[in-house]
Amino acid sequence: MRQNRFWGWFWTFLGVLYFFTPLYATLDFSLRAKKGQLTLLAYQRVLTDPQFWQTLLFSLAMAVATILVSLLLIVPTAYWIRLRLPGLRPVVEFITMMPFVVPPIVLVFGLLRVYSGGFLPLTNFAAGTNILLVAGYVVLALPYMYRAVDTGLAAMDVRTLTEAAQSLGAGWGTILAHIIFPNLRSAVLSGAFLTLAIVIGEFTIASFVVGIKAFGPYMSLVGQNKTYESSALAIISFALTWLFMGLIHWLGRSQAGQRQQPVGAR
Amino acid sequence: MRQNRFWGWFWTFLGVLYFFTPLYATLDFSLRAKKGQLTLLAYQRVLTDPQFWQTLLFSLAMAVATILVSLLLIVPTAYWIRLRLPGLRPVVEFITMMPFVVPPIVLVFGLLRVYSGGFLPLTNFAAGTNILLVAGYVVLALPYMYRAVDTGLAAMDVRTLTEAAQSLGAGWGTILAHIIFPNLRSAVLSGAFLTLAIVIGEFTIASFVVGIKAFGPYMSLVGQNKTYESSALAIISFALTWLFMGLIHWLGRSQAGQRQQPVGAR
Amino acid sequence: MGFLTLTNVSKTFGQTVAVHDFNLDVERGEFVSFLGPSGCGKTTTLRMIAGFELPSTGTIVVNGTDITYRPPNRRNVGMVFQSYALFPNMTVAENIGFGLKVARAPKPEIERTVAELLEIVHLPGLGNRYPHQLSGGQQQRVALARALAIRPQVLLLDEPLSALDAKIRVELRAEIRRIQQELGITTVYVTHDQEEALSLSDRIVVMNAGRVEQIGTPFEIYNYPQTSFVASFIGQLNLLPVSVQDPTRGEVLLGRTIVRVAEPLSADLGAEARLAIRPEEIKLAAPGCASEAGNNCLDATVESVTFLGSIVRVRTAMAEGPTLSVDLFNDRQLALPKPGEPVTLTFPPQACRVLA
Amino acid sequence: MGFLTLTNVSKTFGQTVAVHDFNLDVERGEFVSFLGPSGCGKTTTLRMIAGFELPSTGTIVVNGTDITYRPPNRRNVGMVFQSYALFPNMTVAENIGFGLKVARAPKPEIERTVAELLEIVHLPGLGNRYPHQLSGGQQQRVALARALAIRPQVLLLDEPLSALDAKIRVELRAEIRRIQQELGITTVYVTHDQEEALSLSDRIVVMNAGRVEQIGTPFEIYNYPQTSFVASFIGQLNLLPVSVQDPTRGEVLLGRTIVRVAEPLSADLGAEARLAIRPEEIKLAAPGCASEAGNNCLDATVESVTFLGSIVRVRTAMAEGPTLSVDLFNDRQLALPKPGEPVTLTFPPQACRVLA
Repeated sequence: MRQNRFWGWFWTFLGVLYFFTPLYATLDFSLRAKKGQLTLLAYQRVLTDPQFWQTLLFSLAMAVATILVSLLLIVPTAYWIRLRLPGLRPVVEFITMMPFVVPPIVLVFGLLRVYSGGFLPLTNFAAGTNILLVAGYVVLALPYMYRAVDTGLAAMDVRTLTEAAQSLGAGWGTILAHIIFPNLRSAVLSGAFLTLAIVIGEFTIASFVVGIKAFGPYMSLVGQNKTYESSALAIISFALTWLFMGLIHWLGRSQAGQRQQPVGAR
Repeated sequence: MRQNRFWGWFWTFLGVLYFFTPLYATLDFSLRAKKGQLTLLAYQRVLTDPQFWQTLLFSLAMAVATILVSLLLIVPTAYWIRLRLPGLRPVVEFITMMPFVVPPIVLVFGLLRVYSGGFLPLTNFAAGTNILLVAGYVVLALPYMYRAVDTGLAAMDVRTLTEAAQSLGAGWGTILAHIIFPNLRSAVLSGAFLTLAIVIGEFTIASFVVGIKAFGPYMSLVGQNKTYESSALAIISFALTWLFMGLIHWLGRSQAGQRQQPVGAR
Repeated sequence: MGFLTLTNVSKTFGQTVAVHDFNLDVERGEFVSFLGPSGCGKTTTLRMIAGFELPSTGTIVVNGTDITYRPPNRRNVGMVFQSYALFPNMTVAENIGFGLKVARAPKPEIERTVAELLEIVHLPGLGNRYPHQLSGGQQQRVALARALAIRPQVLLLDEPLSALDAKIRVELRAEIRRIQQELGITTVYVTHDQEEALSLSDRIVVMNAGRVEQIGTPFEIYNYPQTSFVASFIGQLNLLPVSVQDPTRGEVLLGRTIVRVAEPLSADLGAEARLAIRPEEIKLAAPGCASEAGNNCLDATVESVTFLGSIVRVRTAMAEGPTLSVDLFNDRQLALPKPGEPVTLTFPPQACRVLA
Repeated sequence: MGFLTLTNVSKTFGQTVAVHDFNLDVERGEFVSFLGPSGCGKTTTLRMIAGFELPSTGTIVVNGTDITYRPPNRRNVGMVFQSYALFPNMTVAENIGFGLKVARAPKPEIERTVAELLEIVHLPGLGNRYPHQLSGGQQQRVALARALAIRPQVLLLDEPLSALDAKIRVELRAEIRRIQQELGITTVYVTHDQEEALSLSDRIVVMNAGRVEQIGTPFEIYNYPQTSFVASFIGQLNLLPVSVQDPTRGEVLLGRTIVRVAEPLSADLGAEARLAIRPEEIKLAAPGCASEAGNNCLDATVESVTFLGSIVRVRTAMAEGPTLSVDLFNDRQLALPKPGEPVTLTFPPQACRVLA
């Protein structure tokens, strides 16, 4: 037993090492903006750049919009499919995987081609391009959000809860607003967080649709022109996401109590 | 009821539309290489380019290597964590999400910085860069592969099966080889497929580590230089992945019979 | 016409007939159980009353109103589920008050009703707990209170005790019956547990493979089963192959022994039939029977004795082959028979039922 | 020394004591059950015998060899799980032969053993099926055959019937006992179902909260419970508050009636105690009791009559308050008492146990 336990830890350790080595290398490099000494100079330069804050806030806003739109689209759909069309679930799951299959570049070309002319000329004004960007991100976020929502729905016995609510006189709107959405909260947090991380780091769609306004293209620009600052930027964005992640983990834990198996039930 | 069913279909339809519009636009564009008529000329040009086949095969080989390495790394780890260290599961799941959090560009910089010099100069020879590429892809594939393996393990009551095998005299090697791996097959297929799709389409790491030898950089090169061919290429890569996907779905279905709930069990 | 009437109700899923021509009249305030093995259609029938499934044919009438096609949220029917189905995001009080809130009842009325119902289900003071903080038995009490809060015309319970431990099951069973009788609410109860159905119900509907096998009081169902399915599904039963000896006098031939039955038989002389006797209606006597009071006597040998607690089950074999189980109450003063001992089994003609 | 001996075995998980000072000697070929509510430590004890948990203190000896710290795959102990735990990727024959294949037995021997075992568990010809093609009962038979294939020194069964339907449960119970006796294999059986433990076992270990409450034959456990936990966990029981009236003559005061007990009492005069009487040991008589053969008599009123099938449970209340349940066999000829009727309850002194 003891020996086997050792191997378990060994593999885990190897996995952690595998991950943290590149990260450590980046961190180390970001601290060497001055030859022969460790310095936070690169970080200072990044954080005092107004463009850093502008693009970060813009991307954050886009991320929040993406999350809200995704939820409004996905929750009723996933709920309905679980409840009435379970046969369609594999099909829908398959569709949600499209972003893995369609390269982002195809998505961008397609979106631009459809919406830049004709009856919906969205690209002619700023709000329009923002809408287009959110639309693209909703597609990108689909696999994570759908899976998170679907897992949340799976955990709560949708059908019986729906029937219980129906027998108490509730209609569909009441059921969605008072029973489905509230019980999805903690399940959706992880999907929402991943969406946030993806949108903030996304480069391809952002650069084509809104250009340097977004954080991804900004990071890439810095990466091309300023070596040390780019490493610092990577570390900052990494730290930011970990901050979010910890926050969400903490929120999830404080809710976890409510999700435990009922005592005495089998 | 009838009215509600209508809305369910309506949302589903909207989702499908949302996805297929860009795809359709791309397809349409790829057929217009000759002005004013529909033609397969762009496709012909792509398919007769020897570089198309070389890069595709190279990326396929890298994908297969990535899948094998991931499985050998992940299956014993995930198995052990489920069995003996269930408390570590959230931590490991968190670690596997790193590729969403660390932008690929950071990963590349880190990898190159660690391995291009010092005691492991992998970048000095071709096989070395291939190893480096696979190492990067294993990280990228981690969230999908880990989740697939973990879902597969969750479906099979790892602990009891392990104990049953132990009481029959089996050691760890026998249990992994004869019980865990065989029962993971269908669960791992979906993760393997996604890995394939991701590796084939991946651009950032490939372009830094091996350059134009891989399919991703090749696609990007075509995209920059040849408008119609790039659309055709996107459609081809899309069709290819759907082909794989269908194949895997079909394989999964023929195995699904074996995963049904036992009759009479409650 | 009863308070709840199902007329020619049937339900098919694709090719499968789940429920076939179901007819039932339930009186106001009556407690009716649907009893049968899994897949017999009992839950499907309940779900049609609740409105979660639409009947393929037939009508469902409650209190004179045809509700066959009315959506479930407009039926005013209370439902209790096996899995409790409490809303995890709401407190106990919010769960119980949910139906009234949906119906836009004024807040003081909701509060009053919730407090009343918490008293009725013996959970006063737990209104601010969340479902996950309660035991399974408590959760099911809350679910019952929630279903009662809307003052339903009919209360439906779908195997409400199956998820609970044995002790709590018996306890809550008595509670359900008490509450049902206090409120006089018309109730339909689905179960696969015969003891539950027998102990709770005014009447039982025994179902098998989508069909009603028998409707009757627990006493009728147990003592006068009309089909061999009912006879063997409910309780332990000895089913022995016999041939009819004298239909008018009610005599059958079991091996080489003539067995008298209480009533004349409809079958012909020599016809094959099966004799049903409950193990607890047979008595063990010393070999060489003095046939008192016209009882039947059979000679047999003890095969095995199984101690089941309050009951001791003695398996005996007749010389001609068939085996009979005899149930005795455990009695530490009486010596138990030993395997291999010859015994005489006696039972009254009234204990015998002849099934085709 | 028995064949399987547990000496001072205990197990703690962190702060929790799961098993406390467990001592047991199992003879070769004996069938011993661990019976208790969930969380009583019975499964933990079994898992320590199997080697899946290590004891915190104590030793486990099988056939003279200390196996306390031996890994599970070197114990030669067969295990049957509640969830069957068949390997889904292997056929029935491969499942049964797995242990032999691991031990590198020659192929013809494996095939012969598999065929033999399929006969023993009554599944001949199903060797090429996959587990998912079998019913639950069949899967558990295969699991049993698989555990027996390695010719284990001890067979361990962890609630093997809990996942099965009632009818199949009773059937397979008899099969397990038959096979165990045919093969003469030392067996430890964990269950929370008292009927299973009573009907299967040579001896029963009743456990509660990590401690052994009583070890004895089913008859001893049921009729002579040594603790009030055992008395109330197994079977139905009337527990009535009494005060000791005359310790030497064995008399207690129940309300205002003196009840005679078969044996002298160790308690002092006037001490509070509880009188335990099984409902099936009480008989109903017409009011005005002729105290035959030294039986105890109590006057009471019928409160309710519940029909449970073979048994009719009559709840009666004594004038002084305490209620007693009386179990009667269902008998369609006898008129059942009605609620409100006065009755006399009679029971022999031997039926009474006084618990502290």
